[in-house]
Amino acid sequence: MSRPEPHAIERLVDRWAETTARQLARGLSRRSLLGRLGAALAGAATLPLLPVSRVSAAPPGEPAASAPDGIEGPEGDPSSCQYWRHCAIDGFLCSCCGGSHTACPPGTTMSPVTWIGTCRNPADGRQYVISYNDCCGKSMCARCFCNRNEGDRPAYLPPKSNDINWCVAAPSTVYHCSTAIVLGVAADR
Amino acid sequence: MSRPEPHAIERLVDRWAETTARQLARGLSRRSLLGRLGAALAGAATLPLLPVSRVSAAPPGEPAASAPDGIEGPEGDPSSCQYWRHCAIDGFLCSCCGGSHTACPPGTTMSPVTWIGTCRNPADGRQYVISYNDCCGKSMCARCFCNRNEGDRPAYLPPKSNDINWCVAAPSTVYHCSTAIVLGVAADR
Amino acid sequence: MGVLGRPGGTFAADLEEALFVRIALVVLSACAAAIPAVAPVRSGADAATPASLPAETIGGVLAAPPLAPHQVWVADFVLARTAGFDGDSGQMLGMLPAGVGAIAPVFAQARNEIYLPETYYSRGSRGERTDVVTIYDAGTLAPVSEILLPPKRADIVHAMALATLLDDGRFLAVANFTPATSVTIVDVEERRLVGEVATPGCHLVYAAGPRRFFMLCGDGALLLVTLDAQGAEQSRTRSEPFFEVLGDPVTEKAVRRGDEWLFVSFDGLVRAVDISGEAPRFSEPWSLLDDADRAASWRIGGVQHLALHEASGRLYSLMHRGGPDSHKDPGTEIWVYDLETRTRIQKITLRNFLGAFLAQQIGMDGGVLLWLLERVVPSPGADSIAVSQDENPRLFALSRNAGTVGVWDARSGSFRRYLANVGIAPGALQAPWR
Amino acid sequence: MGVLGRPGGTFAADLEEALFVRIALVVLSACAAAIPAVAPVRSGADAATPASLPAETIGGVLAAPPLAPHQVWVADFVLARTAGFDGDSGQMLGMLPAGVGAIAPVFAQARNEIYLPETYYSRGSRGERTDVVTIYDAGTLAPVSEILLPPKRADIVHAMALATLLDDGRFLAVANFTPATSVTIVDVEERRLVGEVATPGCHLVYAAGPRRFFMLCGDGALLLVTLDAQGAEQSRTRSEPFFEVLGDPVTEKAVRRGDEWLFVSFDGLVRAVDISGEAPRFSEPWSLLDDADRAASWRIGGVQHLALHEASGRLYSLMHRGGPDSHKDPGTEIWVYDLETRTRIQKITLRNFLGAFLAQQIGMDGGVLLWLLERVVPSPGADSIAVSQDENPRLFALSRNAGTVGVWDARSGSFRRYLANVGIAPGALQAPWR
Repeated sequence: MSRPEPHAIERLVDRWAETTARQLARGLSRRSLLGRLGAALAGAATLPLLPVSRVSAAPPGEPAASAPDGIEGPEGDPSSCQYWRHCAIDGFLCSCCGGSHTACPPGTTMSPVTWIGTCRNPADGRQYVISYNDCCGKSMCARCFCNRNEGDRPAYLPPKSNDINWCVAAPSTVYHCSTAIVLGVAADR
Repeated sequence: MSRPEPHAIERLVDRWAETTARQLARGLSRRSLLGRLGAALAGAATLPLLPVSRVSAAPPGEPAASAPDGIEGPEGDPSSCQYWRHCAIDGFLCSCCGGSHTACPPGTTMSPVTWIGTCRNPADGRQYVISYNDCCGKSMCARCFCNRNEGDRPAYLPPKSNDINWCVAAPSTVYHCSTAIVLGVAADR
Repeated sequence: MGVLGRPGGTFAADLEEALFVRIALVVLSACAAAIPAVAPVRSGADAATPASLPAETIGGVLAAPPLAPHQVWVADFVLARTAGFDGDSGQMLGMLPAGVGAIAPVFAQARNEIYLPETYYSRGSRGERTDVVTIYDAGTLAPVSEILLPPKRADIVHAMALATLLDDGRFLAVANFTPATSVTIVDVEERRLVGEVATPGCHLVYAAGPRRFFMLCGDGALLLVTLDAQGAEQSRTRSEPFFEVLGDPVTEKAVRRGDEWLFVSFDGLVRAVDISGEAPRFSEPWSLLDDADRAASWRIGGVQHLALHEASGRLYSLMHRGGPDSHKDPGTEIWVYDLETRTRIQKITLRNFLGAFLAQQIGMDGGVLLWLLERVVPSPGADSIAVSQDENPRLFALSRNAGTVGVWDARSGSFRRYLANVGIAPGALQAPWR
Repeated sequence: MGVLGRPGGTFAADLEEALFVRIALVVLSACAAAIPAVAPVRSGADAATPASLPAETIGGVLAAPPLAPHQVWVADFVLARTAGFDGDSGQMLGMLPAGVGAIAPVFAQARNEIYLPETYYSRGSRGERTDVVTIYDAGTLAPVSEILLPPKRADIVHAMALATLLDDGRFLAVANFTPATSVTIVDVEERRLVGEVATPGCHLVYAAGPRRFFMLCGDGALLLVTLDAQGAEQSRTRSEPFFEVLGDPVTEKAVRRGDEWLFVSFDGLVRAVDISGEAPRFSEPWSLLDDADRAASWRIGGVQHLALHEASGRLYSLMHRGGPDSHKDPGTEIWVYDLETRTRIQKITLRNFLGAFLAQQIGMDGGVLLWLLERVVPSPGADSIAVSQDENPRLFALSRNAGTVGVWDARSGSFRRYLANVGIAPGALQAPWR
């Protein structure tokens, strides 16, 4: 999976981040900064949106939640380790814990920052950028453990490392389960 | 296992205890009282004896510790649930946790008060009174779980109940494992 | 504490800034890592191919589904939690971490709350002890309040009768054991600790009226305690012993039907306690076993061997064949009794949970393999049972070894489904909602 | 808070007394329960029958056995502990509870101590966070001291390179992640927190001299930090990138041989870092795989895929056949290399841990059944390996699924024994003593 000039990219980003972040830093609280950066990354307007009741829309355990991307079988089942979005996940699947593949179980909070994977959606053949946000503040769910490592890197490259407990940015860093949220299309291959 | 006039016995003990305890109460701290009562029950002079290094005498895991009562097979093996002394135990066997059937694993403390069983020693055919003192202060050992219930009673009769966490009388009530200590001969049958 | 090797800046400002920089780096380099990916998609492709999945929102948290009778909660002493499951869909609903020691949640439908007595040590398994009642919103499963308790709450492995809400729904009674026995009273309406009732010689708590509870004493007596409007003790009555503690003791795993509490003894005698009056009334005991049953050495047993469907007056008893002292052994059958006629009206033979568990491990939730495994693998039997209280009741039975709950139609006895992987060391079951 | 319904006495005195009474009741009624038992034994019987077992002492606590090279410690993230086992006798030695998050004990033989960075929340999984280093006496496995840390320590699942003692044995370095990266320095001699070193862009800690450590940076560079005599940062050097982060990254699971740290890349390249000089020196990488191996798609992989026997210069690598991104997959073979000649000198094919586990569950630790099960049950392979550093070294390999550690003679490769039931979710191995 070698990519062109990774070091150049890294250094570019480092310099960019130094400037950007120091500007952002002025007059911003840690949490709101996390919120904004997280939102920017997610393309969402505000963060966090808790509590959001999506029960009416998609009650846990209803088939509705089971094939959200119109794919039959394990690749379309968020409670399966083979679900296409799980190509770089490491943890308990929130879909098995009272949450869904995009929302946390009741009473937990979602960590705004996390690691990123790129997975292929068998339904449209596209590569998608997936954000594996952890749900935090309750002890481990201990159901549907799943570890897949496409593009995973060791912890010295945090944004690509699924070994890290990403509850680091949540009110409680205690890990409960992991989601798999689509951030957008990556590229056709 | 019906015994003569249990209620008479109970009431007798109640009255006796009321008097004795109230006398003992005067000028005694809770812990030293526990110590004395525990010692009286155990027939030992002082309590607690921590830390006691019995490594030289019986290092954990040496065969020496495996057949302390000269019995072959599981009935003579303190790390087996079939060990004769375990007839009323409920918990993790300290012999599997770095302790022995009579001593706690390193870094834990033994609860001075506990529940009592009466088990038959196949070596001499005698019935022995066994004290199942819990070891406390570290999270569960999680090895060699064993539950046998000869003479066990529900928690409303504490001294005969193996459901109770007897670390209640230790500095930390967190349960780690259970021992099976001979207090003395009960009676021939 | 200064930031080493940076004599220039003050710690706070310096670190704060470093912090922001790091956060930015993490997030932005995430984009970088995705750079080869986010290369512009050729416009032509867009027109040709179906619409792509939209970007989704980060931060969502589900509410718990509406309270329903077929929801069952399973305590787990290794995971130190109680977890809720939907008996119909099989889905996990959520969980409550429970600190150290006994897991004794009290479910209060009228207030849409769950009261969880908890114990914590400042260093997990050592240090300073703190006991609290944590109040959870049953709709969000999030803690909304906390009430400090004297650090005395009892720790009994399967937490039967350790905490109960009195019938007025206001006062919570929590059993203490130090090894002195007492009861802590909490006002869940005013969110305050009321105090402690000393109850020498008697243990465990059973609700027995708007502001009344009873306990079982070491000699087989029953202690009835009435509280006043503020939750302070108003009066107490201690009955004569109503069962033989050493001879044929009742288990503490009782079920309640209105003004009647039903206890069952090791030998299968049903001892009913009527709490409608000033003093408790004990009716003549009757047996779950006939001579044939005894001859075949059938006994009651399990972690939680008794369940009741109030409306229909059906009593469910977990049964096994075994010797004396087998009162905690798992059951192979569930016997159903009609409380009016005091007769057994049904036997439900339990399926092989372990076979189901193994099949599930292999990724098969049904079909031939399950059928085969259920017959090949030795059956561990069931340890705990519970029954829902709706007019279409479910019977839940847990196998601890298999970590699996079986669900039956409580009236017809027909098997409905398995709930697999409910925990690592599951114990007691609760089906609290109506 | 008063004792309800007892307006007479004050709370304290009253409760204290009640307490004593209860304790007495518990202990004394214990005797009562034993009354039928303690009926006097007929004197005649005494003479006739062999001497009875003497009364034993209550309160005994074992010390840990002497530190020995064949002792292996196994971290478990469900049980939140690390537990020690004797690789020869198979016995568990004891355990250290580890709070929440990463389990990264540091073993200091020179001081006969174990340093355990821990995180606690005031309510277990919520509330106020407290980070500490708990200092254990390695002889008693009891905590003897505690040092408060900034609540920032990193939590990475298998805790590789999260904490290390620098070579002078005085300064402990603990990696932080908030997600800002930094390092907390602790003086274990003076039992005090020294402070924090900000290390933007670099993570994880590796000892690299008396008062020196290095970290790996997001661009593949190495950051070398030197402390002064008080533990404050004296200087830092950041190298050029020495490996390709996206192309062929090294794992963080490195092993050290004197002045040389050995990293291995996903594709099996050994990248040695020499830390003897002022700046790190990177020698020419060499591959664990030849063309035939690559053709057969052999790869390194596992939770902890690398181990070393320093004296003999033998490198042990956990290998499996798999595709790209399989760097965490369990291994089926352990390949042994001679570091002088950089050649593979041995292959150890792993036995079937799961078969051993099942046999053990059924109560058979050997014999025909084990032999059979090892051949019938699919083998899960091994996730972690470690090697002892004595002249008669042992090779330890853990199967997480089986919860079992296999023990081999590290030189001959001959199998010695299994350590069964080492935990519920075991992960990393440490064989710290010499």
